Amino acid sequence: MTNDTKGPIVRIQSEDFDTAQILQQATKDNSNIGAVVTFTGLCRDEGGKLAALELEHYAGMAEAEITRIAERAFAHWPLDQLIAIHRHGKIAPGENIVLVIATSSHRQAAFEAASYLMDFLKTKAPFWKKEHLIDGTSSDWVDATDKDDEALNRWKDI
Amino acid sequence: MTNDTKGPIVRIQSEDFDTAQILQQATKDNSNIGAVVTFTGLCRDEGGKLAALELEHYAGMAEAEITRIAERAFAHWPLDQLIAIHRHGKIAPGENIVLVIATSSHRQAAFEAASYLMDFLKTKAPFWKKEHLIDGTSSDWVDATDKDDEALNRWKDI
Amino acid sequence: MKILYFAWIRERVGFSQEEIDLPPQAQTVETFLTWMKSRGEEFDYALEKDGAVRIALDQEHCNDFSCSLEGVSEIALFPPMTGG
Amino acid sequence: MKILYFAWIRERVGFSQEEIDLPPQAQTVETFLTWMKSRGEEFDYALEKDGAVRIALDQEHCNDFSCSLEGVSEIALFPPMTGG
Repeated sequence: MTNDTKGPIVRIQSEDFDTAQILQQATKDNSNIGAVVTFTGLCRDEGGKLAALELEHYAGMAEAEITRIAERAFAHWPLDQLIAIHRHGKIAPGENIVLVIATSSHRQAAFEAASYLMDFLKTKAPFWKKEHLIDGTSSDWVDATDKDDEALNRWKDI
Repeated sequence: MTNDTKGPIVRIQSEDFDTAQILQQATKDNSNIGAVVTFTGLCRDEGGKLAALELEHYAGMAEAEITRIAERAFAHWPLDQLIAIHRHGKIAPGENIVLVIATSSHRQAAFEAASYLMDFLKTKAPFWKKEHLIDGTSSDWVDATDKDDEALNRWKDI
Repeated sequence: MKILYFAWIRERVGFSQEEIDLPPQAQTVETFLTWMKSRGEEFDYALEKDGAVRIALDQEHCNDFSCSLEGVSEIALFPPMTGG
Repeated sequence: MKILYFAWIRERVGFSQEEIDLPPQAQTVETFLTWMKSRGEEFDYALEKDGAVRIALDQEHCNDFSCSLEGVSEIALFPPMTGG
């Protein structure tokens, strides 16, 4: 059921977050949700080679852009809640990078909204990743991938 | 990355489960996961009218059928883990009914595997829901919906 | 043969399972169902909606009613599932 | 005009932001970029890959390089994003 009094919740922060706790808060005061889809993006260790990821971001625009994407999702799907949390700064392998939670009374709406938000966030949210390797030889910017651009085609009617 | 030494984890139980705890366990020993998609299906209160849902199941087949579906997903997508927990018995509004967790190094693989498992679970796992209303006037079996059947068409090539 | 009933099919039949000797004509799912409906009013009532009856043989879905029952030891009859 | 640089474009330019008066010919995103590249080697190097440069005007993406800069107070230049 769409709750017209609420909009998406977007947070950009350097500190880590507790997925379990946020998930609990998102569902505790509503017994009519039905479906909760959670996406957690974690920092991969790239086969043990990665020391850390450094996420540069455009403060202000990062929040504004994710909010714009989330509001489009909110307008398109019957959602109760849509939460997006994105970290910046130095992130160690295994740590959280991003969290998206979509709640709805409809399972597919929750899946699609979360997937949509992630696809757009990947290519439109102003974050840039730099990899710091354990052997210290190089620190390279992660390239954007065509695959991420192509993922957007799925949503061209939205 | 596909971990060939593991298969899906399937549990059918009457007792409630702790999503947060299971989510933590699923990710704690692996720093190369990247993407975690979690689906939680909760009992809706149907606008305050529902006292409880009663889930009848076909013991033995329920576990076997969900395992078959999960194994097909495991074979199709590059997953690290695929976990499905489904409750039976009496469930109060707001309580958990089902949990699916898919972890992968690929975001879309995790989204698709979780969504596939849920779609098949809805129409192929031998569970039947009976609604007990607060006013006590009726206790009716929930009808299967065409929408759930149609959802399977998305996966006909898998 | 062990026969199991679930949900409203179970309620209409009046019990959840039975152990029964199938007659010789019940060789396939189709002939089995025809025989079942002839066993009495409650069975006919439980199985009247042909499209709504789902069947599992030894805990696997069977969508093809021409399936043989040879070697099968457990048949389950139930309405469309509503899991998840 | 406030100009911001991010990621490897920032590294090539050598700083992350500046406050600058635009010349009269920098009326649109396109003419602004042409002028930027003429400012020196480091700018030309930072902005050489035309397809790779993304631009935001007042914190909104601009995909149309014929966009006017009138009324804009903040321009950001950056490579394709890799969030999430």
